[in-house]
Formats: sequence, C-alpha cells, structure tokens
Amino acid sequence: MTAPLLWVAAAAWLAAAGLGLGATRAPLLWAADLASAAGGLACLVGGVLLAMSGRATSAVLGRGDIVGSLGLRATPLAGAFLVLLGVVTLAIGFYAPRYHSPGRGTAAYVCVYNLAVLASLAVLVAGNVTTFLVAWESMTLACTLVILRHHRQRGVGHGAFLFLALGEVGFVMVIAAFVILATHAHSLDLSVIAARAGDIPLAWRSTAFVLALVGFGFKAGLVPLHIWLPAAHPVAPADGSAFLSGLIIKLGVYGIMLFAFVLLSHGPSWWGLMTMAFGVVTAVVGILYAVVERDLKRFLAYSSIENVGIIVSAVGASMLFTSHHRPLLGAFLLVVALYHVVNHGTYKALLFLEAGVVEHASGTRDIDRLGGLVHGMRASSVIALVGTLGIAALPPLNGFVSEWMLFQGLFQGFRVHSHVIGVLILLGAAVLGLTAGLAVFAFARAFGTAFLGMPRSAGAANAREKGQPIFGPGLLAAACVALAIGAPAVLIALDHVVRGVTGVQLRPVLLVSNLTIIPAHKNFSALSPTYLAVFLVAVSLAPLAIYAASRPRGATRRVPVWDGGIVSYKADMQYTADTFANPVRVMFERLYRPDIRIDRASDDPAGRSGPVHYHSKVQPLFERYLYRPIVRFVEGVARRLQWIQSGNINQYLLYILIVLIVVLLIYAW
Amino acid sequence: MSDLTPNQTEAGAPAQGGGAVATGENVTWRRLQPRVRVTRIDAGRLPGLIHELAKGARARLADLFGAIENGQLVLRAVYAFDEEGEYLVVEWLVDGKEYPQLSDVAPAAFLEECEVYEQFGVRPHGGKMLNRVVVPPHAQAFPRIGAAPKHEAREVHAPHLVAGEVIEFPFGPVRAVGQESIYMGLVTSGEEVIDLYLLQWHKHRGIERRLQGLTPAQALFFVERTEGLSAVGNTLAFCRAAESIAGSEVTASVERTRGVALELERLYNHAAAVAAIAQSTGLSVGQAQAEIALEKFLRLNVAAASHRYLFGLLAVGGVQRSLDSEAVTEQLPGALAELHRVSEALMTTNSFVDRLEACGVVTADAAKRLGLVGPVARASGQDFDCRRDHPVAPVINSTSGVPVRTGGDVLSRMEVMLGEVEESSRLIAELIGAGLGAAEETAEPVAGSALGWCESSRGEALVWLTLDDAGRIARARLRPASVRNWRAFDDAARSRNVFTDVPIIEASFWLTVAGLAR
Amino acid sequence: MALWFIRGLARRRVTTRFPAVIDPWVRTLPSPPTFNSSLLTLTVADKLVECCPSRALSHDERWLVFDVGACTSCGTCQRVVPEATGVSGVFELAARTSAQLLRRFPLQVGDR
Amino acid sequence: MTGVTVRSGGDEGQLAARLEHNIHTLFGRSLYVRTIDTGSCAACESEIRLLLAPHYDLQRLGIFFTPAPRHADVLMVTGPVIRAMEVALRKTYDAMPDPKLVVAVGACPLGGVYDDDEFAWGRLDRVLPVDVYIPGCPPSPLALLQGLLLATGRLAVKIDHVSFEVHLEATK
Repeated sequence: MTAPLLWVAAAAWLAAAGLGLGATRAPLLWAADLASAAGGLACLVGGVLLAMSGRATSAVLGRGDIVGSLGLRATPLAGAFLVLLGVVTLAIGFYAPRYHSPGRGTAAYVCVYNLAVLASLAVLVAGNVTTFLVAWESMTLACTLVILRHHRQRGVGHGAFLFLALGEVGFVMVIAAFVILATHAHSLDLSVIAARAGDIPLAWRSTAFVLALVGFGFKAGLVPLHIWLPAAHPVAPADGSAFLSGLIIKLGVYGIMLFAFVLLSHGPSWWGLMTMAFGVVTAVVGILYAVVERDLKRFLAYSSIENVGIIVSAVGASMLFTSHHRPLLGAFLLVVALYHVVNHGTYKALLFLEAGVVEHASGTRDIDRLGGLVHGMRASSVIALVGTLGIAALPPLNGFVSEWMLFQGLFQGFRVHSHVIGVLILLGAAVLGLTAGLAVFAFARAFGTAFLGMPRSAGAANAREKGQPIFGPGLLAAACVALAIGAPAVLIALDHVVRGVTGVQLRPVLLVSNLTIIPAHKNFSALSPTYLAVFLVAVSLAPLAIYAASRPRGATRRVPVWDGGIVSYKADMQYTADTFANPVRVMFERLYRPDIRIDRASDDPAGRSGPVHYHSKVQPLFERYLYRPIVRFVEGVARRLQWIQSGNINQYLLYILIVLIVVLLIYAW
Repeated sequence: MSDLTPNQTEAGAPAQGGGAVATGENVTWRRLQPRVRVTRIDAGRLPGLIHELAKGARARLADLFGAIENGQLVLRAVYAFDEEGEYLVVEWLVDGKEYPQLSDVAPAAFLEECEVYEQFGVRPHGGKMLNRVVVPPHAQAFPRIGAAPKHEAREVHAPHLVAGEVIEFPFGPVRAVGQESIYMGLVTSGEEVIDLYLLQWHKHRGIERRLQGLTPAQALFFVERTEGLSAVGNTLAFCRAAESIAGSEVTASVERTRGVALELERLYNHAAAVAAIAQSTGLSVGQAQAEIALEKFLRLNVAAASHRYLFGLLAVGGVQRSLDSEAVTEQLPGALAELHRVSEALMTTNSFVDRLEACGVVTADAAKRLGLVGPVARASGQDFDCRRDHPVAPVINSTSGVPVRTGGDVLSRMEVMLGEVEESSRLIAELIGAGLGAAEETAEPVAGSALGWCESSRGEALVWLTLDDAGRIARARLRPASVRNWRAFDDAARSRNVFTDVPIIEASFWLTVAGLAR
Repeated sequence: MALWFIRGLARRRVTTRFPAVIDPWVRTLPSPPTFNSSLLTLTVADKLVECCPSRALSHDERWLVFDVGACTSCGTCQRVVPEATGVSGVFELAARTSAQLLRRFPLQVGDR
Repeated sequence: MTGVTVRSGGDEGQLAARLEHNIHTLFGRSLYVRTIDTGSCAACESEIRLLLAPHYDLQRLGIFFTPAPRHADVLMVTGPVIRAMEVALRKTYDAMPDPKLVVAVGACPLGGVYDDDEFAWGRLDRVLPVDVYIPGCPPSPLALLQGLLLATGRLAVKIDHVSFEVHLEATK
C-alpha cells in the first residue's frame, strides 16, 4: 500500500516543480506550493504505513544495462525519515506562498526546491548503489541552488560554495565506501550487499564504515566537518534553511544508520565508540558556539549541529550496546535516535520558519537589535515558544521525552560487562547532560532577548505579523505537541521499524500498559509523556483559574517597572544576548579565545566619564586552525602542478600515449 | 628643589616675598596666613607654572574654585606641599570665556573644572569634553553662584553612549536600604565592571550658594549639615578659616577639646566602615559585632558632647559646649575593646581577608594623579596627614604614627583605618591628659579671605572663606574630603572587579554622597 | 532557671515587661527646648524667633508657636535666652499629624 | 508621572484620616519598610542602618527592611526632598502598593533645615501625604522605632492621651 502513495508524492512534487516554473504570478505560486504540500501529505501517510508494516517493498524501474537497474526499495528504516520529509514539506508548502513574493527568482526557487525534495525522496527509497548515489548527488546540487536563492546578497556565494565543496568531498568518500562493499559483495543491490556483508574481511568493512561515517558526516554536520552549516543557513531563505536543517542533515544521519545497521550490521565495538565520540563532541561544540551566537539563523544552525550530535551519539551508543551483547538497549537507543530525528526535524523547521517571519517583520536577524516582539506578533511568539520549549527539552513537549529516553538509555551503561565501556558511556552521558543544560540556557537567551522585554530597535518596535505566514509553523507546533502526547503511538511505530532493521523484539520492554515508557529494562525508570503533558498543563492552569476567580475586583493600578528611580529606563539598559551569555563566555574562554577591544573616554588621564565601546569577537576555531591550513596546502600543491596545463597540444598528445601504454602493460601483466 | 623654607615664621601682617616656587619660575607670593601663601599670576604665565608644579611632583593640587570679586571672576587653585607643610593659592583673573587647561597636566582638577563651568560659565582651553556635576537634567533655571553657561555640559543622561557587547546597568539613585542616593552607571559585559560613572546631581542642596550673606556663626548650622558624618571635620576647617581671617587664635585647651572631638568622630566613622565592609562581604555576625562597637562609640559621643554625631559642638572662635572628659575616659576603653575584638576576629578570618585582597585596587600613581586624600590615599602609598604635615597653631595633635599601606586594595584601606583607630585612641588619652577647655571668643567682624583645613575622618577637608567688611560671607568654598576621593571610585571599580565588589569598594572608601554633592 | 529571671535578680528588679528600666544614656540625648511662658515677653520672643537657625519658632501678639518637627535641638535658643528656656528631656516625639507637633506658649502681653 | 501633590498644610495622611483600629488590622502584623534619601546629610541614613544593629534590632518587632518598593508597606523619607530627586521619590511612592504609609524622618523633611527654594521642596508634605513625622536631627534609633510602632498602630492607644504638654509638666 505504501508504494503507490510514494509514487503519488513523487508525482505531486514533480508537478509542483513544473508549476513552480510558472510561479511568476501568485495563483501559480500558490498552486505549486499546495501541490508540494499535497506531496508532503502523501509522503507522510506513506512513511507511517511503511514504518508500521515493518516490511520493505521494492520495485524495479527499467533495466539500465550499463550500471544496473534503477532499483527502488523502501525499507522501514526510511519510513521514519519519510514521515519527517512529509511533515516538513507539508508545513513549508503552506508557509512558502506567503513568505515569497511571486517573481522570476521565486519561480526558479520553487522549482529547484521541489526537485530537491524529490531527490531526497529518491535517496530514501534507493534500492541499489547507483540509484542512491545519483539521487544523493542530485539532492546536493538542488540544495546548492536552493541556498543560492538571493545570490546577489553578500555571503550567499560563500555559503553555497562551502555546502557544495564539503558535499562533494563527502560524496567521494561515500562512493569509495559503496565501491568497497559492492566489489566485495559482487552486487550493486543494497539488500544483497546487506546479506553478504558478513563475509567481507573486517579491514575492508572498517574502512568502508569509517569512510561512510565521515562522508555522511559532512552532510550531517558532525564537528569538525560542520562549517558549511553556519555559513549556508543564514543566507538561505527561511523555508530553504528549514528544509536544509529539518531534513537534509537527517539524510546524512540516514546514511550513517544505513551503513551501521543495515549494510554492516554486526561491527566491532570500536565502531560504536568512535561514532558516539563523534556525536558527543559535535553536541558540545555545537551548543557552545550556539550560546554566543548573535545571528538568529546562525544560532539555529549551531543548534542543529548540537542535535545531530545527540542523534549520532545515540546511534553510536546503540551500536556499542549491540556489540556488547545488549541488543535490547541497542534497539532502545536506535528508537531514541529515530524519535529524536523526527522531533528535531519538526521543532527545528518550526524555529527556522519563525526566524524567517521575525526577519521579515523586523528587518534584522541580530538578536541584540530585536526585543519586545511578543507585543506585535502574538501568534508567532506563541508558536516560537512551543518550538523553544521543544528544542530546549523542557516538559511537557517532545524534546523532553526524547532527551529523557536518551539519558535513561545511556545511564544503563553499567549493564555492559567491560567496565571501561560502561564508564565511557556514562562520561558521554555527562557531556550530553552539559549540552542539555547549555541548550536550555541558549534558548532562554534567544527567546527571551528576541521576544520579551522592550524593543531595542525601530524595526523590532513596529514588527507586526499581518501578512506573515502563521499556519505553516502552527502546523509544526501542533506536530510537536502531538509527538509529545502521542509519544507511545510514535514509539510503537518506531519499534516496528527497529524490529524490521535489527530484528529485536523491544515492544514488551518499551511500552508498559497505560501509556508508560520504560527504557528497555523493567525496574529502572518509567515516564508517561501523555499523562505528564495533560496533568502538567492542568496543574498549572488550576491555580490560575482559582486566582482569576477570587481576584479582588478593585481598580488595578499600572506602574512602570521598578528601575531604581532613574529618570527613564531605556531599552538599551536591558540585558542583551551577549551580556546574558557572559558566564558561559568567561568559563569557556579557552575555546572562544575572544579578541576584546575596549575604548573608554575614562581612560584618558583626566578620567572623564564618557562613551564606552567594548567589542569582543569569538574566534572561528575550526575555520582558522583546521580548514585554512588544508586549503593553503591544497592550493600550494595545485600551484606546483601548474606545469601540467601548459596549453601546448603536443604535451597533451604525449599524455594520451603514456596512458595507453600503461593500460596495455596492466592488461598484459 | 624649591626654596620654600618650611616654617618661615612671619608674625603679624602678611609679608611680601619673592622666590622661585619651583625651579626657574620666579613668582612673587605674599604670606596670607601661617602656612598659606598666595600668588596672583596672569593667565598667560599660568600654564608654565602649572607644568612646573606638576613636574616637581611635590605639589598636590588640592582644590580649584572660582569667586566673583568686585565684578570679576577670579579662579584659585590650591596646591599643597606636604613635605614643606605649606599651601600655595594660585589666583588668576578670567576675563574671556576660557582659561588655561589644568586637568591634562593635573588630572585631579577635572571635576573642579566641570564645577567651575557650571557655576561660572567659563571653560578650560582645548574644548575637551566636560561632565555635569550638580545641574540636574530636568532643571529649569538652576541657580548658580556666578553666571550660568550658555549651554550645559553633556553627559547627564543615562545610558552613557554605550556600544558594542556591553550594556549600562542602571544602579541607583534609590539603592539599598539606608544607602544614600547616587546613580552609578555600571557599564558591564555581563558580570565584570567595564566602566562606572556617577551622577551625583540628586543630592545637591546648593550649600555654598546658601552660605552667601550669612555670618560665619549662622553659616556653621549649614556647614555641619553638608556632610553629617564629618560634621566636626568640615566645621573645624570652616572655623579655622574664620579665625584666620579674624586673626584670633584659640587657646590650647579649647584646641585640645576640638582635637578630641575630631578623633572621636574618626573613631566612630572607622567603626562604621568596618561594619559596612563586613556587611558588604556578607559576614552578618561580623557586621553585628562591629555595629555594637559603633553604637558604643555613638553613645560615648552622646555622653561626652550630648549629640550622637557631635553636631553643635564647635563654634567660630572656640567650642559651644564643653566635652565631658570623665565620660570619655570611662566609656572609651569599652568601645575600643569591642572594636578590637571585631577587627581581630575579622583580620584573622582567611575567607574575609581573601575576599578583600586585590579588590578595588587604587594604584599609587592613580592616587597621586587624582590627588586623593585621607585613608584611601594612605592605603595607596601617599604618606601625608594634615595633622602631622600641616599642623595649625596652637599645635596640639601632631601625631607621629600615620599608618600607610601600598596595596591600594580594600584590605589595605581597612588596615589603614584600623591603624588610625589605634593612633586616635592614643591621641585622645594624651589630649585629655593635658586638660580640655570650653571657651568661645567672639571676635568683631573683619573683612578678608583665608584657607582653613583639617584632617577629617575621610581626609583633608578644605574651606576657603571670604568675608566682606560687614563680616558676612562673600564666598565660602567647602571642599570635604569626599569630593576628592569619589574620583577614584570608578578607577577602583574598573580594575577587574565584578558587580558584587562594588558595594565592598564603596564600603572601604566610606565616603558620603552628601559630601560629594554638597 | 530562666536567664531573664537570674538577670532580674542581679538587677534587683525581676520583670517580664520590657524594658523595665530606661537606659541611663537616654537622658543625655539632645531634646527640644521648653519655654517658660511666665518669662516670655515680646522682646524675648523676638530674640528667640530671630536666633533659631531652623525657623522652628514664630510668634504673634499672644502666642509663641514652637514647631517641634522643625527643631534640630541645636541649643542656640538655650544659649541666647537661657532664663526663658529649659530642656524637655523628651526625644521620642513621633506624631501622626504636623499639627500635633506645634506647641503654643502664651506670651506675657502686659509689659512690653 | 502621576504623582500625588498635596498643597502646603495638607498633611492628612491615610493614618490620620483612618480610624484607629483599622490601622492596627492593616499594619499590625509584620511590616516591610523601604527608605529613600532625598538629600539628607547621611546622619539620618546612619541612624536608619543602626535600626538593624543588635542594640535596636527592628526585626524582633516584626518590622523588616526591603529593597524593592513593590513589597514595601512603609516609605521612610529622609532629606528635604531635593527637586532633582523628586522624580525618584514619586516613582518609589507610586511603585508601592496600597495601603501604604509615608514616614518623614528627621528635621529636613519637616521643614527644619532647608526652606522651599529652587533646590528643595523643604517639606515632605508638600509632595506626598505624610503619615508619621519623626522630629530630631538626626532622630535617634529609639525615636525611629517609636515612629514605626506609631505607624503600625501599636502605639496608637498609648500615645494618644499622653499629649506633649502633660509630658512637659511632668518633667519640669
């Protein structure tokens, strides 16, 4: 039943791409986006059914003779990702028409965007290596064009270039990994490779896994491969970066899961350890840079890096537990990873869409020049608050449930026999705990400074949400709440997926009778997200109702906030994003290495009190100390090899001759 | 360097004299009163003299103020030569709208230059930025001593043009309970104090303008209430100025009474400072014990001079009431024992001492540059004390032991204060031993000007008094020690301190806003 | 035995009413002056009103009005006219209206 | 700035206008005090700080100091209400919830030291309705305590019939 739905989705997106081309006029723009939304809905339903079914359905599309057939195979693992793809595109479908104004640029953009969505679908349902690689490359190219929407603005070229360059480096590694597996398994079909993975020598399997991890890591944004994320997201249009962050990153994670669980399922324990280490480092570095970031979209980009780190560390932990004869915990952590993929996809896409709304309404993305948006943009603020509560993992929303399950899983590291691994897992849990704490701090800072308080600039003061898209983000907010309250249902679906992938029967130790979740072992701990959400809200509303009922009816006197009695409390006396993040900046000074410039009037000998300018800039550590040397080395090598391209024909003919001779020798040998 | 013979005794009429004040600059000065010489110089040669005095590093700019004398604006800069124990008053006439700039050479003069601009409308050369001192932002026609300037100096609104990743955290004017009203603009990047500036126009009562036209005896009522916690210090300087004009001298026994009153005031102020430091560092037990000592000192004041803060004790030409020396000898040891018990306990508590170390550092050169006085200066290595360096005849309390520290932080200031408590208790015993008198000679009114000074508990308090021939005040310039030492407060707060250090630094300075705003 | 009981025995006055004995130092606190209306002639009243630095005194034909609130207990009037003034010894003078702080003393109208 | 300006002479604060027993019920229990210095010479401030000292210890009477006017019941005002400080005074007064009391501390706010001129209002009741006047320069902590107890109505009965004159004869 899922295959036709997926075909419908693909067709809808293709139609949307076609209609998009004509989106120079509003009706056609609306039509294209609604078609894209319809495709999203179809994909959503298809993904759910696929996940629930637990069986893979495959279809072969034509017999290409050169590189094998264009085989499609929708595995249950892809089901979770299809659901996410559906939700995100559905929301963006309703968001885009009000966000973009019809015109030639928008037309090209809508078409390219729908092609990118189509390519992502192709990646998820690719059955054999060639389809996967073709779909992957077309997805990367389409996304580069998505980023290039406002190509005339500053920084857009740089962002797109970084995305493409790192994407290509990653792609080469992915090809290498697939080639190793395909040559050893003598087949291009993924299911065949999966079946024959057992008898590939360990050395080759390890190289393939590492290549896949790093290759897909580029796309997922694992540190230190992450630098395209903060460069590309701010310049892409809001729905573009929502799609990028909501889904494209998850395709990287899908690739890692594909290699970790499907193709090379039973690897040695150091695979899991390395993956978990990669994930934990990514999470911490991501959130540390997020805390001090002032640009709203760059902040969300770093937060995406952090969440990818959490997902990959969950995947790593799952591999670790499985390789240490703890399949139940392994399966449980895989469920956690998938659940976090869906969660993060929803609230991160929501936050990016809201960032777009904020940027359009107030004309700036700099948190320090926003403030007081809640007065002018009530609905958007509520939706952003739901997203913030979600991503900051605060009860009762879905972020809290997935973070709780992750920690319950990691805290059972003691069940592993080898104490070293147990300690390392708990160490990872500790670092993820720090990350979770900093995440709450970072999002309190971002939401508080941008939405609450007094407006710090004219743009923020008269930001209104008239004409801004509300339904799209609202849908995602509803999705967040649904994912929290309906967590048991979602986990049942994900349990089917995991049974499909790893064959472990997790159900009895995952969901106890009355909507309560337990982490893979009975008497360890339990949580019922449904009851939590319902009762938390009820418990908080009850006293409010009592107070409202019994409040004295006397005239309430409104007085300005107490400010120590100064003549007038001005907006720029409020705490800004930087001063709020100062404790973290001071504690992690080693990582930030800020270069601080202070000039004050009171430094002159007479000590006049007057203007103060304080400028501190956080150093981009990875760009400066990792990438710049590599780039400089590559450019140096390139310069030395300049003589090859001398430009005279005879030299080129000579090259051809040499190559011919070499080929003959090889063949003869 | 300078041929100022220290105790050039000229009795009677002020002698004319000449001589190089500083090397190479031949300046004619006239003896105004013992230990004070005046030199009138025309504005042209002023910069040279200022450079000479600043280069010599022996002169300390104590005050700069203006006065309207027969229709002309005269600016006076008071230089103190602490080694020689002499004051030099440099006068010059200002006819245009500008006068030579002092604050670049002697930074201590900056606040006074701003005040001169506000009160007389003349600004120093160089067009440098001036700050507002006492004129509130929303004041309509604000009364001035001289002429109001065409347009007011900037720097009156908060926030203070702050840019980049800092905000100005508004602290004040209504601060903690029992704290005086002053606005502190804390420029911070989150926790660390990047810059701090003060707005002190909330408490300006225009005392100097109010004194014009009163007789010195009537003016005493207001001089006492400019700075309640240094009532004796400021009134003593005022009375000495009035007595110098009249040329009368107080008998030794009456001067001893005044000396004992001054030391009693110093004792209770230092006890209050110890209590404030203990409170600001959170030691409520230490604070309670110090407050017991403070209360005992105040009850000692009541027993001795029937006023808890020694108001209404001094008078021009003597003392209004006698000081009950039996009460002092009987109650003083008890109060001092209480204070010793607290300071012993505090100074041996490592957590307390560590908290004060390197907190609110005022470097020696900042103390010299800003012309600080009193315990704050002595804690930064400036070894001068008016009682020893500028004793006033009849010399009764030229104390020898002046505690000096070089740390410049809160701990050094506390050590200096505790050292001064020992010194004062020894001095009181010595003075009471020699017998206290209670007399008040009222001299007939004489025209003239004079400088009065004394070492109040916060440092050197200066008063310049000009009486007209009817004996009424033509110009009274009050410069309590608070005016001088508040200048170093933002310097101390800026040296790598965080928010919680500001109250500790303020407690260690133990100044009053009333004395600053006047 | 309760501490307050022992302390009471030592002071020869056992009481639970607090404070039974007023601290002796309280008597030396400055307190507003009192005026002996039998000696208050117009000239004395004029001298008193003129010498008071805090303008607490004012008088008309028949009454000398003394505003206790404005008085700073500086003692000037006691020095200027010692015979007509005395020390009230009362320093707890809180009042709920400024009218309660106004004291009227009759002037001796007869002899000018 | 919606301050309450009461022209001269009008000193009918809430306390005087209310019935006695009502005051005790309103402020009889624990009381929160906020102080504001509108130009004092720092002696009154020192006496107010001493109210927390062991000798006087306000808190044993259930009276506490609070920095936030939002939680304060009583505003103790020192200083002759300098005009530059009037904005801060009104903001503090407005920031306090009703019912609230104003206590004028020392001779300055009672018109003793400074008169009504360009610098200062001279009397506090020209700016705010004053409930309790505490004379003295500075009023000793005991006088302040008596003023606060009067404000809370605990002394209302005791002080009423012991008027000042009677006290006068007793001590002559």
